[in-house]
Amino acid sequence: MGVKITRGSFARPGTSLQFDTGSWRVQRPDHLHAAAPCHSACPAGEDAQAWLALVEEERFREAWENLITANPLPAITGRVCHHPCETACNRGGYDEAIAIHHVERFLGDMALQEGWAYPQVQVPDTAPEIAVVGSGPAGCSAAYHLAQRGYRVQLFEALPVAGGLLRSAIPPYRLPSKVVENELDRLLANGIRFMPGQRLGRDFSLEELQASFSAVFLGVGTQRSREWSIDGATPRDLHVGLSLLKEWMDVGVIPCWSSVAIVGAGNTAIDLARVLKLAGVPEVHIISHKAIPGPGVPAQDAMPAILREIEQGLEEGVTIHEHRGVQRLILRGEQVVGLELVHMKKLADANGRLKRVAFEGTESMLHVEQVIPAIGQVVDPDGIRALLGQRSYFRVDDWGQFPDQPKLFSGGDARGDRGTVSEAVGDGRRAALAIDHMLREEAGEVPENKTTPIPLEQLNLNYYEPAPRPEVQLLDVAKRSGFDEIESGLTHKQATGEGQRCFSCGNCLACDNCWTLCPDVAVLKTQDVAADGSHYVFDYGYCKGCGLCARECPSGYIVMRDEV
Amino acid sequence: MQHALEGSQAIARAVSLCRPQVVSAYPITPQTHIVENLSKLVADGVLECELVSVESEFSAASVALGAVAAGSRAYTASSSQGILLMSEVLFNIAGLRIPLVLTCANRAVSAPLSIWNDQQDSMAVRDAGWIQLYCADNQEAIDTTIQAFRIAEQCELPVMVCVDGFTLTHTLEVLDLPDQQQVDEFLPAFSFARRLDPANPLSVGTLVSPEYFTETRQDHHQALLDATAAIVQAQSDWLAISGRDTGGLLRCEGPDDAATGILTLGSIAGTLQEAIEEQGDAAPARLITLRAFRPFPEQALRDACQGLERLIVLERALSPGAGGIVGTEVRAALGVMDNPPQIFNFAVGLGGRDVPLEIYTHLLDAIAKGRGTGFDILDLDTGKLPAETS
Amino acid sequence: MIEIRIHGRGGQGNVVAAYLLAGAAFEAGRYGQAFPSFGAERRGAPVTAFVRISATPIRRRCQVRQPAFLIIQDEALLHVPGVLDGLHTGGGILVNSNRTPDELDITTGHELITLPASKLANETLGRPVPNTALLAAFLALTELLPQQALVKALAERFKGDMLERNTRLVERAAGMVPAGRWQEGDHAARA
Amino acid sequence: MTQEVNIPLTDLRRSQPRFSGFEAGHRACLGCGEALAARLVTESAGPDVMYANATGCLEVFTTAWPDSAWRVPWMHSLFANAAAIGAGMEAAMKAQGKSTRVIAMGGDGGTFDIGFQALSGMLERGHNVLYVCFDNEAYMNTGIQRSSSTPHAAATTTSPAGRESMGKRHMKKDIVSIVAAHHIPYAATASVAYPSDIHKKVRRALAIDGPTFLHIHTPCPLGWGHDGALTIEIARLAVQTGLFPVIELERGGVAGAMPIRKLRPVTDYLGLQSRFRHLFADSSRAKEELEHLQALADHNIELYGLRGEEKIDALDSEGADTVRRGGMRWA
Repeated sequence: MGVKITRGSFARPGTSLQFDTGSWRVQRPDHLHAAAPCHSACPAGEDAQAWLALVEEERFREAWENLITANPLPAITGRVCHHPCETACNRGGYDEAIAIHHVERFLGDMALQEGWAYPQVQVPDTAPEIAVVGSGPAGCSAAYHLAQRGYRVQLFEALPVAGGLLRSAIPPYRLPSKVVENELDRLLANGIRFMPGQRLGRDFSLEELQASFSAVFLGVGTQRSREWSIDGATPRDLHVGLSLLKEWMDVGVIPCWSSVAIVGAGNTAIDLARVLKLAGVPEVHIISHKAIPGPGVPAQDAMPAILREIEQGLEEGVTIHEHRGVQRLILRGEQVVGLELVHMKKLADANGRLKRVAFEGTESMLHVEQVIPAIGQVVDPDGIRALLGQRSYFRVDDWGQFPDQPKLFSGGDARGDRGTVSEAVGDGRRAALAIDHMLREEAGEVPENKTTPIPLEQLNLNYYEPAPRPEVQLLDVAKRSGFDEIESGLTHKQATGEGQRCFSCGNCLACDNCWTLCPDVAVLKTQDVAADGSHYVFDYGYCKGCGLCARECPSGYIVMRDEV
Repeated sequence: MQHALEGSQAIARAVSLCRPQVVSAYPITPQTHIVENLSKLVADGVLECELVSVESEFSAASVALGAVAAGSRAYTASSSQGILLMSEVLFNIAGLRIPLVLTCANRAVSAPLSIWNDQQDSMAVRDAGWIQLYCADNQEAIDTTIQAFRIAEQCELPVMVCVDGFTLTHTLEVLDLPDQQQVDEFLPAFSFARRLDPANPLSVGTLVSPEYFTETRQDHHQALLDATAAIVQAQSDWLAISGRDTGGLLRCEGPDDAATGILTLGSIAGTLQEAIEEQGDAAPARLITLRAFRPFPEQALRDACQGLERLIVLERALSPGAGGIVGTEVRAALGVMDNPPQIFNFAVGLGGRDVPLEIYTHLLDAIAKGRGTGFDILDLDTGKLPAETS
Repeated sequence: MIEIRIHGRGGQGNVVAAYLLAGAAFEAGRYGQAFPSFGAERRGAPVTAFVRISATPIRRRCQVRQPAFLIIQDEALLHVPGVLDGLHTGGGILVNSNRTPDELDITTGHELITLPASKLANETLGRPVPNTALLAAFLALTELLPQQALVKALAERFKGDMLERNTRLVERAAGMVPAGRWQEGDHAARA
Repeated sequence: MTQEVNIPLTDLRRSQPRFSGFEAGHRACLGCGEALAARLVTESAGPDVMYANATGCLEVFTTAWPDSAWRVPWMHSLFANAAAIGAGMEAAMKAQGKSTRVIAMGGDGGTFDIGFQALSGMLERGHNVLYVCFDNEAYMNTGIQRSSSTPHAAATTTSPAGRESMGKRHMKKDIVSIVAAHHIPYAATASVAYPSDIHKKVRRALAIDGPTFLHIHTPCPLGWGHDGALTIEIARLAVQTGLFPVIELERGGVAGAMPIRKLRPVTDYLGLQSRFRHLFADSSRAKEELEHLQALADHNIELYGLRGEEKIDALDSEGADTVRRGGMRWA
C-alpha cells in the first residue's frame, strides 16, 4: 500500500493476529454434550430435545424421523404416556415444563395424516430370524427395532389382530382404535412377518421357537388377574377390573350398577372408574392405598395412575378415597353390599422397611352394589411354566435377557416391574439392541448413551423468556361418551412454540452466545454443524480461557477444563 | 495584487487561498482577528470549508488533527496560553506526523498576564517536533503560510507559522496577495497516504514499546532535519511564481565585509534594518533574520556568519534560569566554526515593549559596555518600578 | 516618510481612522502602515494609533514617538498627559472640536486647528463619528494625498448610501480648513 | 476430550457471518468487559465508520505496535480529546462529501472527567458523531484510581476502605443526564450483558443525524475484583438490581427504559466484587452503606419506572437477551 507505518506509530488492520494470546490460558473451554433430563427420563429412549429443536424450525418430518429412531408409535405414546420426561424437564423449575407429550402426539398424528413411512431397510433372506411373541407395545417395539437393524422378524399373536393391551385395555376416549390401527398397520408393513392366531403353548412351544430362531423375545404381557380376597372372602359374582374393561372394549356395554367400588390405584382402576361413570353409573368409588399425586406427595406414596387421567376422572365425578384400605367385605349371602374402609399409610418400621399400617378408629362404611378389584395382573403361565417357576413375572436383566438363556429376552408388563406402554416400547428397543449386540458377537456391554442429565443449576436461565405452556382442548364433561377422544392435539403454532420454549439442556442451541460474548474473538461460528455437534469452534490460538462462554452458555453445553 | 490589509486579514486570505477543508478556531488575543476573518470569508461564501468553532484551544488542535487524519487539509491558529493549552496535542500531532498548518500569533505567556507580543509561546513548544517558521513582516506571513502547507504535506510534518502578535497581526500595510491560480499552481490538492479510510483501515497512534520507541523518535528527528531542503525548495518555487523572496531558512542583509552581525527572528528585523541603514557607513552590520527555527539551520547559519567578528543575537523570549534560547543554540552551532564570531545575546521587547528605532545604537552601546557576552535583557529599566514596601 | 499619531477614545474608531489613512496612502500609490497601541482599555479610555506614509516600503515597526502631526479625536484629550509628546517642531495638531482654537485656551507650541468633526458627521452620516471629517480635513491641510484616495479607502469599508454620505462628508470637511496650510510641515517632517 | 478441529481456522475467521472490526490477539485481561463492548460496538456499527479512541486500557491493549486489533480506521490521539478528534474527523468527512460515520470512544475517565469539556463541546456543536463511553467506573489503565464515575462506597486505590473510610465518599456522576441536557437527539445507556440491546442502540444512534451518546457499563475483573467468567453476570446484576438503569433519552427526555424482570437486591451484585467487600463487614457503618446503595437502586427504579413485572410478554425481548435456536440475533 506504499504507506510507511513506522511514521508516527501506525499499524495495519488486524495484525494483532500475530500475537498468540492462547498461551495465557490455564483453562480451556470445551463442548460437552450432556444428556437432557427429558432424554434420560424417557422410558422409550426418545431424545425429545433433539426432535423439539427440529419442530421449532418446522422440520416436522425430520423431527418425526428422529423420534422414531427410539419409538415407532408416537401417535399412541403421545396419548397414553405418563410422560416422565415432563416431570424431569428443567423448564418445570423455571416456569412450566415443555408439553413434550403433546408434541409427540402432534408429530405422530402428522405422520399418520401425511402417510410418512419408516426408513426402508433391505433385509437379506440370509439374515438371522428372530421370533417375537406378543404384539403388544413391547413386542411391536422389539419387532420394529430388529427389523430396522436388518433382521428377519416373525411376530406371533394369539389374537387375530395385533396390539395387545393397546386394543384391549385402554379406553378409546384416551386412545382411539383408529390410531392404534394406523400405527400398527405401518409397523407391521415394515418387513415384519405377522403371525396372528398363534398362541404360545397351544400352537407352538417355546422350545420350537428356540430351536428354529436365532433369538426369541417374549412380549406376552400379563394376561391373568391376581387372586383377590379379603380375609379369604371373595364375592361370588366377582368381576375383575381388566376383564371388565376388555369386555366393554370388545362389546361396548357394561353392567349398569347403581354404585361401584374399585379397589386399586393404577391406570386400570381409573380407566374402569371413568368408563363406568361415563356409562351412567351414578356412584363410582376408587379405594386407593396411596394418595393423588400432587405437590408434597412423595413418589412412592403417589397413585401410579397417570395424573391427567385421575384429574379427568375426578372432573367426571369419580370419588377417590385416598390412603384407604378395605378391612372387611360386607356380604349379604355371597353378594357384596358394602365395604368397611380404614385409613392406611405406608410407614417405616424399626428396620426402616416400609410397612402398611391401618389406623384403628378410622373405620368407615361404604355401601355399594358391586366391588371390583383392579389390583394388577400376572403373566399367564401357559406354555412357559418352566420359565416362570413359582414367580408371577419373568426375571430378566436390564436388557431383558433371561439368566442362563442367552437367546431369550422379554420386556413390557411381563417383567413385573413395568406398567406403562412407553416402558414396554423401551424394553422392546433395548432387547432389540441387546439381541443385535449378541448376534454380532460384539464384546462388552451393549452400547447405549447413559449420561447423567444436566441439572437446572448448570443452565443460564437469564437467556430464556418466561412463556406459558400451551393448553389443549378437552371435550366437555357432559359430552364425554367414553368412545370419543377427550383431548385434542396441539395446533401447529403451539407445537413450534414448545420447540422454542425448549431449553436445549446440555446441547448446543446455536444461540450465538459464545460467539457473541467472547471478548477475545476466539469463538468462531461454523457454517455447518461442527464435528462435535456444535455450531462453533474455539480458536485456542487466541482463547485466554476466561470462561465467559461457559458461564453464559444458556444450555450448559460448554465446560472449562484445566490445561494439562 | 496589492492591497492595504491588516496582517490578520492577510493571513486569513492566504489561508483561504490554500483551500483548507476544515478550520478550527478558538478566540484568543491577538490571534482572534485571523479566525474572525476566516469566519467572514466562510460566511461570505468566499471560502468553502467546515469552520468548527470549538470550546478550547485543546479541542481546536484536536479537531484539526482529526480532520487531517481523516484526509482533509486543515488549519488552526492560536497564541500564548492557547498554544500552551494545546501543547499536549501539538506534540501528538507532530509525533503522528500529521501535516497541519497553525499560525501562532506570538504573545507573552502569563503570569504576569500580558496580552502583548513576545515569542515565549512558540519557544515553549519548540521541542514539540513541529517545523517553526518565523515571519519578519506580513508579506512574509502571507508567503510563508502558503509555503507552509506545501512543506507540511511534503514532509508529513506540522508547520507552525509564527507571526508577532499586534506588531504584525494588527498592522495594516500594503501587501501583495497572490491570486488563486498562483497558489493552485504552487500547492497540489491535499493528499495524505496514511489517512483514515475504511478501504484501508489503518490504526493510528498505537502504543510503542521501548523496543521500538527510539527508532520512531529518530525517524521523526530525521524528518525535521530533512525538512530544510523542502523549506528551501518551497521558497524557491514560490519565488518563481510570485517573484518574492521569502528568505528560505534565513535571510542575510547588509555588507559582506561587516564585522558586526545581528541575528534575530520576527518583526524586529524591519526596525533593525532601518536602524542599521540610518547609521550608514558609520556602523555597518549584517542583519541575519532567522526564518526556520525548527529545523534549526546550523549549516546555513554558519555560512551566514562567515567573516563576522561579533554576532549579536536578539530575541523576544528567554529561558528563565538559563538565558537566551536562540542565543544558546546559535552559540552551539557556531562553536564548531574555525573562527567563530564573539556572540552577544540579548532579549528585548518582552510582553509587548516597543522596540524603538534606537535599538541598534542601544545594542552597540551595550556591547561596548560589555553587556550581552552571556545573556542580558537589553531594554531593562528597573528604576521606574515603585519601591517595594514591606 | 510622514509619521502621524492619532489620539482617540476606545469605541471612537481610532484604529479605523489609522487604517483609513494608511489605506488612503495605498490608494494614492504610496506605502502606508497603521497600527494601534493596544491596551487593556475598554470603551471610553484614551487610545492611540500610529500611521506612517511613505513613497518607499516601510520596514520599521516601532511606535511613532516623534510624529509630524497629531489628530485628536476630542478636545478633552488635549489635557491627557503625553498626548502632545514628541510632536515635531512645526508640526500641526488637528482637533475635533466645536470651538475655535482660541476658545480652547491651551498653549501647545504648535499650530492647532479645530474642526467640528462630530457635529459634521452627525449632520451628514447621522452618527457622531469624527474619523472621516478629520481625515478629510487633515488631507486638505497637508495635501499629502488626494481626497479621492480617502474616498477609495472609504469604499473598501462602506457601500451604497453610507459611502455616498461619507463622500459628501469628505467634501464638506475638506472645505472647512485652509487648504495646503500644513504643506510646509510635511517638508519639515521630511527634513 | 479435546475438540477435534479440522476446519482451517484462518479461513473460518475470515468468513464469519458478521462484520468484524475488532480482531483477536489483543492483550486485554481475561473476561474484559471493555474489550467485549468494543467488539460489540464495532460489529454493530459496520465497516463504514472511523473511530477516535481516548487513551486508556482499550487503546493500550489493542494496539501494541506493530500490531493492531482493529479492522476499522481507528485513531488514538490523547486522553482528553477523543470527542474533539471525532469532531475533526466528522468535519473532514463533511468537507469531503463522504458518508463514513464517526464514533468517538473513551473510558469513564476520558468521558466523565478529563475529556468532559471536549465531549460537551462536540455535543453542543452538533457534530454527527456517536460518542461511546465504556464505563468501568475507575481509572483502570493506571491502576484503579477513583473517577467521578466510581460508584459510591466502592474501594479504589485512591478511595480505599479503611478504619475511617467506606470507600468512595461521593456519588457516581449522572453522565447520561448531563449529556442529554445538551438537548441531543439521542442518548442511551446499555450494558455489556445485553449485546442485542447494544446492537440496537448503536444502529439507532448511527441512523440519527447529529450527536448521539451511548454509555455502556463494562465490568473490569481486575478493578472490581471478580473472576473474568463473571463479567456478564455482574453487568447483568447491575441492571437487575437497578444500580445501573438502562435507559434511552431523546432531546433530554426519558424515552424508554429496560424493565427489570427479576428484581434483585443490591447485595447480590455487590457481594460478587471485592471492591465492595468492606460493605459486608459486621459493622453498623457497613450495613448503613448497604442500605444506602439499596436506596440508590430503589431511587433509580422509581425514577425510571424500572419495575417490569406487570408487563411480561413472551414475544417482547426487551429486558432480556433472549436466545433463539440458530442464533443470528443480529441478522
